[in-house]
Amino acid sequence: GQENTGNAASTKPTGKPTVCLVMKSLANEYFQQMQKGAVDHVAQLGNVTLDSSGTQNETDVDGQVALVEKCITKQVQAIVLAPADSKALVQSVAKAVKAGLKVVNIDVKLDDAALKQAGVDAPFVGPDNREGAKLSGLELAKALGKGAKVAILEGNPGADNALQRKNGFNDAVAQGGLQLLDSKTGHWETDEAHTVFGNMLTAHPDIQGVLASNDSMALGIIKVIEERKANIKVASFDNITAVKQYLQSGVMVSTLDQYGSQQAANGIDYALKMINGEQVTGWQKTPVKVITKDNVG
Amino acid sequence: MSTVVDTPFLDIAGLTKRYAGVTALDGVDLSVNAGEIHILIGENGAGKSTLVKCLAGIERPDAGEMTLAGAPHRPAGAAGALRAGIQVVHQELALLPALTVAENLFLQRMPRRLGLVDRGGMRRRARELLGQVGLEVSPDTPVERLGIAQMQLIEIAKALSVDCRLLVMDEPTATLTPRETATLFTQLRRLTANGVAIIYISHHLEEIFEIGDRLTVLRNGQRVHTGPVAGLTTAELVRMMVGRDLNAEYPPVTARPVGEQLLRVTDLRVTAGAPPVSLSVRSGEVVGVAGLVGSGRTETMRAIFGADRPAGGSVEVRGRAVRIAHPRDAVRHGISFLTEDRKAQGLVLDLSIAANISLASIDRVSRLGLLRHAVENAAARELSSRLHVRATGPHQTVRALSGGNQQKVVLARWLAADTDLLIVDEPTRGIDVGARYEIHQLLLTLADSGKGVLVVSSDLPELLGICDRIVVFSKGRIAGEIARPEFDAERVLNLAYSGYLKNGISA
Amino acid sequence: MISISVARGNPRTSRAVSQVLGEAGIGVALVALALFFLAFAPHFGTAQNVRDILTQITLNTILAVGMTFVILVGGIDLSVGSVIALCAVVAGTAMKGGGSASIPAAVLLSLLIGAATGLVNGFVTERWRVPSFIVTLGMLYVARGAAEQYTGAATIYSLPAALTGFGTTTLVGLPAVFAVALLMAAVAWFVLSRTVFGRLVYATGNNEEAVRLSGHRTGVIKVVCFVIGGACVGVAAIIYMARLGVASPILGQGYELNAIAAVVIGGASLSGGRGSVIGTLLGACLLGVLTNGLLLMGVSDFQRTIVTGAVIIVAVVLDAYRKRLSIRLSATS
Amino acid sequence: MISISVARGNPRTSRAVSQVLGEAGIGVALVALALFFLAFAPHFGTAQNVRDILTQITLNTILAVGMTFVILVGGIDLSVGSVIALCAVVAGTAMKGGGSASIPAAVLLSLLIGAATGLVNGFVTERWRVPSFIVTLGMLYVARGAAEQYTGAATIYSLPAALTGFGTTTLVGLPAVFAVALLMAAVAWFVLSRTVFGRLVYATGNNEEAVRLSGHRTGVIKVVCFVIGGACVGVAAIIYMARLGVASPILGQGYELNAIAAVVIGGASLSGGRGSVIGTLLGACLLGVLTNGLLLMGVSDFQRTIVTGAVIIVAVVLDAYRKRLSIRLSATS
Ligand SMILES: Nc1ncnc2c1ncn2[C@@H]1O[C@H](COP(=O)(O)OP(=O)(O)OP(=O)(O)O)[C@@H](O)[C@H]1O
Ligand SMILES: Nc1ncnc2c1ncn2[C@@H]1O[C@H](COP(=O)(O)OP(=O)(O)OP(=O)(O)O)[C@@H](O)[C@H]1O
Ligand SMILES: [Mg+2]
Ligand SMILES: [Mg+2]
Repeated sequence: GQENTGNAASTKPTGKPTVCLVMKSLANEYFQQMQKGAVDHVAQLGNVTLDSSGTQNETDVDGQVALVEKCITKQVQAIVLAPADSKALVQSVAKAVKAGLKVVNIDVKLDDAALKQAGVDAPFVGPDNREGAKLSGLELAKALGKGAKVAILEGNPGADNALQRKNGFNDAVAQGGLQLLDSKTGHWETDEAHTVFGNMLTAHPDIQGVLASNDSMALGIIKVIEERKANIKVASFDNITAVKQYLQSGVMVSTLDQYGSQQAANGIDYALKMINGEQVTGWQKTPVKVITKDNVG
Repeated sequence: MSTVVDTPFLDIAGLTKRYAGVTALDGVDLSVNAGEIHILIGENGAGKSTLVKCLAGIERPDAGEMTLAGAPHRPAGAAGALRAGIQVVHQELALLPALTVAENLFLQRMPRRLGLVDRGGMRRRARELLGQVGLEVSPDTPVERLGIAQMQLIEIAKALSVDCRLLVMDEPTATLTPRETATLFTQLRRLTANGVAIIYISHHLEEIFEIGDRLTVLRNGQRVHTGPVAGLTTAELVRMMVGRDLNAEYPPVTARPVGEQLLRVTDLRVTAGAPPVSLSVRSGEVVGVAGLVGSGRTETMRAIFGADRPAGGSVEVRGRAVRIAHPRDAVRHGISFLTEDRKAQGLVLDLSIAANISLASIDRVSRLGLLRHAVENAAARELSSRLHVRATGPHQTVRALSGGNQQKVVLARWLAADTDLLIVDEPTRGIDVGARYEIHQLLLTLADSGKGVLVVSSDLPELLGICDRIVVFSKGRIAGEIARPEFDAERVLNLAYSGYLKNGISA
Repeated sequence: MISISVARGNPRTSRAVSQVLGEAGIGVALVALALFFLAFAPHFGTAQNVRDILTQITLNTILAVGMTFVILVGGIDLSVGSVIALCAVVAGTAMKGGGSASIPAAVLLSLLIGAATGLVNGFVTERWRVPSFIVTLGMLYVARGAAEQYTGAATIYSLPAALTGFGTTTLVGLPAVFAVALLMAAVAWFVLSRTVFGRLVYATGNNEEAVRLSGHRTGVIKVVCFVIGGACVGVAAIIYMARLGVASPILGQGYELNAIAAVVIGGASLSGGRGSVIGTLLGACLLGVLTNGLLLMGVSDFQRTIVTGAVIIVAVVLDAYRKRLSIRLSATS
Repeated sequence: MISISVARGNPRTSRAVSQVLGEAGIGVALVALALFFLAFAPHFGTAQNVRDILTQITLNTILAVGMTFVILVGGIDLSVGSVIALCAVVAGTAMKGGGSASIPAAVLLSLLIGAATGLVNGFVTERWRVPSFIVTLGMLYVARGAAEQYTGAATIYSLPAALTGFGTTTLVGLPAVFAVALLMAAVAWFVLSRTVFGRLVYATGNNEEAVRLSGHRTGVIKVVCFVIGGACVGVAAIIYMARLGVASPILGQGYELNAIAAVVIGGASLSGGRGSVIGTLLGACLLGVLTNGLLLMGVSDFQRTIVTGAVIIVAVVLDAYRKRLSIRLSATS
C-alpha cells in the first residue's frame, strides 16, 4: 500500500485499461456465474484489468450508486453495469459518462426514456427477460395443454426483471391459452414462495401449473407440490444447479438459462471497443436457452 | 400572602381510595391551615402517601371532596395540582439520573430567555437553592453520581424552587442526618411565616414534636385522631398509630459475649485517592457507622461487599484473607448487604414479594435448580409476618406496596439469607415506629445468636439505641470510635463534623 | 395487573387467571382475527389449512422462543436472520448427498454454530457493556458474509431424505416440525417459570443491579440467554432444511424483525423483565394467521402489505384497551 | 460516568471535557479508521472521494438526526425506510415532468407525509402506551404497501432538472445535499442542547414519570419527537430524489437499521435520555467511511460484508474501552 498516497494523478492509465464490473448481489448463483465469466474472459484477453463488485442485496440501489461512484473516483476507463434499477442508476451513469468513462449496460436494460432525459446513452448487452419468461412459460403451456389453470409467483414488486418476467409469463398464458388463477409475489424467496403457494393452492385446489419467476421460489413451490402429493408442473427461470433433479423428475418442465457468464464477457468486449474509440450503441441480445428434461444433461 | 386563619386553607372530606384488594384511604377528613405545619403520621401502609398522591393529582380518589382556599380541588394530573400551588416532595425519588443537579432543580420551570435555557441564570439560582438545603455539590454534577441523601436534598430543593401555597413532604428526612434536618426545618419555618401551609410526613417522632403544629393520625386508611402536637406524649402517639402500647423506643441492650473476629478490613481505599479505612466486626457485635451525608459510609460498605471494586486494602473473614471482587464472593463468605436505595439497588419491582425475599437465598427454596414454590411462599409468609409486611399475600408484586413495606421486603431478603455478617445501610428508612422496634429487636437477636451486624444509619438515636460501639466517618475517613459506655450524641456529632472543619475538633 | 378483585376469593387461582389473561392478552385479538377469517377467507378452517398455518409459523416460533430469553434480559438479537443462513449452509454442506447417518452430526454442528454466535453476541455485549443492538447488528453482517463466503452463493440441495421426510411428517395430525417448535416452547416455558435460572432471568431483566447485589452473576445469566437464543436459531436452521430441502446463504433475511415482533406482540417489554413464552407463541400465531388468512382471501400484494401493518397496530392497541378495561372492571367490582 | 475525582476539582470543566469525550467517543474510532484507509485504500483521501463520502452519508445523516429525537425519548422508528419511499413516490409524482415551480409544493408534501406518519406513530404509541417498536413495525408495512399501491410499483422519473441539478451541486467544495444534512444537524443540536424543549426531551427519556410529576405533558413531548423524526424522513425523500433523479416504491429498505445504528454508535441509549446529535453525526460518518474505504480497498463482496460487521463491533468495543480508560485515568489523577 505504499504507492497509494491518495494522489489522483498517480492512477492515470499506464497501459492496461481497467474495467469495473458492477453487479447486483453476488449472493446469487447467476451473478457468480457472471463474475466467473468475466474473470475467465479477462484472463484470456490479458490486456485488461478487472475490478468487480456487487451490492449487499438486490434492492440496494444506494449501494450500487456508491459502487459506480467508487469506479469514477478510481478513474477506471469503463464500467460494465448490471443495474439494480433501470431508472435509479441513470443519474450515476450520466455522472460516469460526464467523467469520461465508457459505460456498458448488461443484464437489465436501463430505461430508454430516463437515459434520453439525462442525455446519455449506453449500449446494452443482455437477454430479453420478457422473451425468456415467455419461452419458459410456453413449455408449461405445451405440457399442460390449452385451458389449464395456472398461477404466477412474481419477484420483488418494483424490480425490473420481476416485472419483465411477469409480463413474459402473461404473454405465455395468453399465447398458450392458459387460464390464470392468481398472481402474487414471493419476493424471490424459497420460504416465502412455499408459504404463498401453499395458501394459493388451498384457495385454488385446481391449479395445474405454476410459473415461478426464479428457481429459488420454484424450490419452495415444488416442496408444496411434494407435500400435497399434487400433480402440478412448474416452469421457472434462472437454471441454478439445485433444480436439475426436478427437471429430471419432471415436476419442473422448464427453466431458463440466460448465460450470465457470456453477458459479462460480451460487456467487457464492448467496453474495450468503446475505449478504443469505436461507437457502440443499441441492444445486443444475448442468447437465452430454455432448459427442459431433454437438454438438462 | 395573607390568609384568614379561621377557615382552613386545605379541607379534605371523606377521601376514599380503593386499590384492587385494598382500601388505602377510607373516608379520611383532613384540614390544614395556612402557615401551619400539619403532621401526617401512621404505620406503614396506613395510607399517607396515597393521600398525598390524591392531593397531587397522581391518583384519582374514588370518593370525597378536596377544597383548596375555598375552591374545589380536583386535579386532573400532576400539572393541575402544581397550577393550584401545591408542591410535593414524594416519598420515592423522581430524579433524572443523566441530567445535572441544576437541570433537575429547575425541571418544573427552567429559567429561560426566548425559549432558550438561560444556563447562567440556572446555575446561579441552583447555587442559591443548594445553599438553602445545605448541599455542597456543583450544579453541573450529574445526579447519578450522588448518594441517596444528596438526592433527597435535591428533591427538597426542587420543591423549594417554586413559590407555593401548600407544601407536602412525604418522609423527606428518612436518610438525612441531623445537620440537614435542621437546615430543612429552618426553611420550613421561613415558609410558614410567609403563610404557606405544610403537610409533613415522617416516622421520626422527635422531629414531629420539634416542627409540628397539629397532627393527624391514620390507621388502616382511616383517620383516628387530629389535634395539636403540643401536649401529646410519645406513648400516646404510638398507641394511636399502632393501636397498642410500645413500652420502650429501643429494645433493652443486654451484654453479649463477643466472639471471634468475623470481618476485618485493613486500609481499604474506595478510590485510589481516598483515605484508607480500617474497621472490624466480631461475632455477637452490633457496630454502628455514623457520619454526615456524603461522608463515605455507603461507599465503604459497597467496597467491602464487592459492589464496587476498591482501589486497595485487604479484607479478612474469620481471620482468613479473602478476595471479594463481586457480591457473589461476599455472599459466599457469609456477608449480607442491605442497600440504602431500595428501589434502584434492592427491589425487583415487578416480581412478587416471595421472589424478592428469596433472591439472595434461592438455593434454599429450590432443589436441583427447580423452584419449590410452596417452600418459597412459606418462607416469605413467615418473614412477612415477622416484619409486619402489610400486603395481600406473598404473590403481591412489590410495586404495589407502600414505601415502608417495600423496605421490609428487602430487609427480609437478607434475613432469609441468614449470613454470619449483616451489613445494613439505613435499615429502618421509612419504617414506622412499631416495625422499627421489631427490626431493632431482630438485629439484636441476630447478634445474640453469634452473628455480627454492621449498621449504617443517619438516625443517630437509632445507633445509640442498639449498637455496642459506633464508628464515625467524616469526609471519607474514620474520625473516631466510641464504645457503648461512652455513648453521647454530642461526641458523635463532633467527630462527624471534624473532617469538615479546618482544625479538627477532638472528641 | 389484572383482576385483583378475584384475589379476595382465592389469591392462588386468581393469580393463575390473571396470568393467563395477561399472557393470553393478545389471544383475544388472535381469536377475533381467526373468527374473521373463518367467516371471510375460504378454506381457512380446513384441517389442511390449519396444518399449513402450523407449518408456516414453525420457524418464527422457534426463533421467537429463543428471542424471548434475549429480550427478557433486556437484550435484542438482530443477527438471527443471518445466523440461520450460516447454520443452514454449514450444516447443509455437511449433510449434502449424505444418508440419514449424516444428520446427527449436522444437527450438532448447526446447534454449535448458533450457540457460538450467541456466545459471541452475549459475551461482547456483557464484557464491554455495549448495546446488544449494535453487537448483533455487527453479527448480522458477519454471519451473512460468512455464509456467502462458505458456499460462494450456491444453493445447497440433495439433503438426506430422512431429513426432508421429517419436514413433511405429521404426528397425530400435527406437522412434526411444529411439534418440535411446541416442544421447545414447552421446555422454555418450564425453564422460565419453574427453575431458579428462569427466575433469575426475569429478575435480571427487571433490575440487574438488585440481582447482582444479591450475589448472582448477572453477566453469566445474560450471556446464557444469548446462547440459548443462538441455539434456537441452530434448531431453526435444521427445521428450515427439513421443510424446504435446500439451504442458501441468502435465506432468512428479515426473520429477526418477525421474531422480535412475535415476542413484543406477545406482551414482552424490550427493556426486559416482562414477557412470557405463551405470549410469544400467541404472537407468532397472530402473525402467521394474518399472513395465511390474507393470502386465502386473495387480497392483492400491496393491500396485503398495508393490511398486515394495520392489523399489527390494531392488535396491540386492542390489547392495551383490554388491559385497561380489566383493570377498571376489577377495581369497581 | 466519568472522572469522579476531577469532579471534585472543577465539575464544570470536567463536565465539558467528559461531554466532549463522550460525544467524540466514537470519533477516536472514526479517526483510526480514516487513517487506516488513508494508508491502505487507494484514492481514499482524494477530494473527489471525500465529496463522494459526504454525498453517500447524507441520507443516513438526515434520517439519523431525526431518529436521535425519537431514541432520546426512549422510542424507536422502524418505519423510516418505508416512509421515505412513500414520501418520495407521492412528492415525486407531484413533480414528475414539472418545472422548478413544482418543487416547493412537492417538498411541502413530502414533509407533511413524513410528519403525518410520525404523528401517527407517536400518537398511537403514546395514547395507548404500546411499544413504538410494534407501532412503527406496523407503519413499516403500511407505508411500504401504500407506496407500492400509489405507483403500482412503477419507478417515477423525469423529475425537475432544478431538483436533480441540486443533487449534484457543490457549495464551497461541499456537496449541497450534505450541506442540508449538516444544517439540519446543527439545528437539531441547537434545539436539543439550548432550548427548554430540548432539555425536556432528555429529561423525558431519562425519567418520564419525574417529568410528568413536574407538570409537563410528556406525551406531547414524545409525540413531537416522532413528528420531528418523520419530517426528517420527508426531507430525506427529497434529497434522495435530488441525488438519484427517481423515486421508487421499493427504495429505502433497511434504512431504519442504518439510521438507528448511527445513533447508537454515536453513544445514544435505546432506553432513552442519553445521546447527542454530534455523536449521531460521527456514527453516520463512521458507517459511511467504512463502506467507502472497504470498496476502495477492493475487498471482495463477501469479505466486505464480514469486515463491515466486525468493524462495527470493534468500534463500539474500542469506545467502551476508551470510556473505562478515561474513568481510570481520572480516578488516579
Ligand atoms: N398501586 C397500588 N396498587 C395496589 N395497592 C396499593 C398501590 N399503592 C398503594 N397500595 C396500597 O395502599 C396502602 C397504602 O399505601 P401508602 O403508600 O399510602 O402507605 P403509607 O402510609 O405511605 O406507608 P409508608 O409509611 O410505608 O410509606 C398499602 O397497603 C399499599 O399496599
Ligand atoms: N460535601 C460533599 N459534597 C458533595 N459530594 C460529596 C461530599 N462529600 C462526599 N461527597 C461524595 O458523595 C458521594 C456519597 O458518598 P456515600 O454515599 O458513601 O456517603 P454516605 O456517607 O453514605 O452518605 P449518604 O447519606 O449520602 O448515603 C461520594 O461519591 C462522595 O465522593
Ligand atoms: Mg408512604
Ligand atoms: Mg449512605
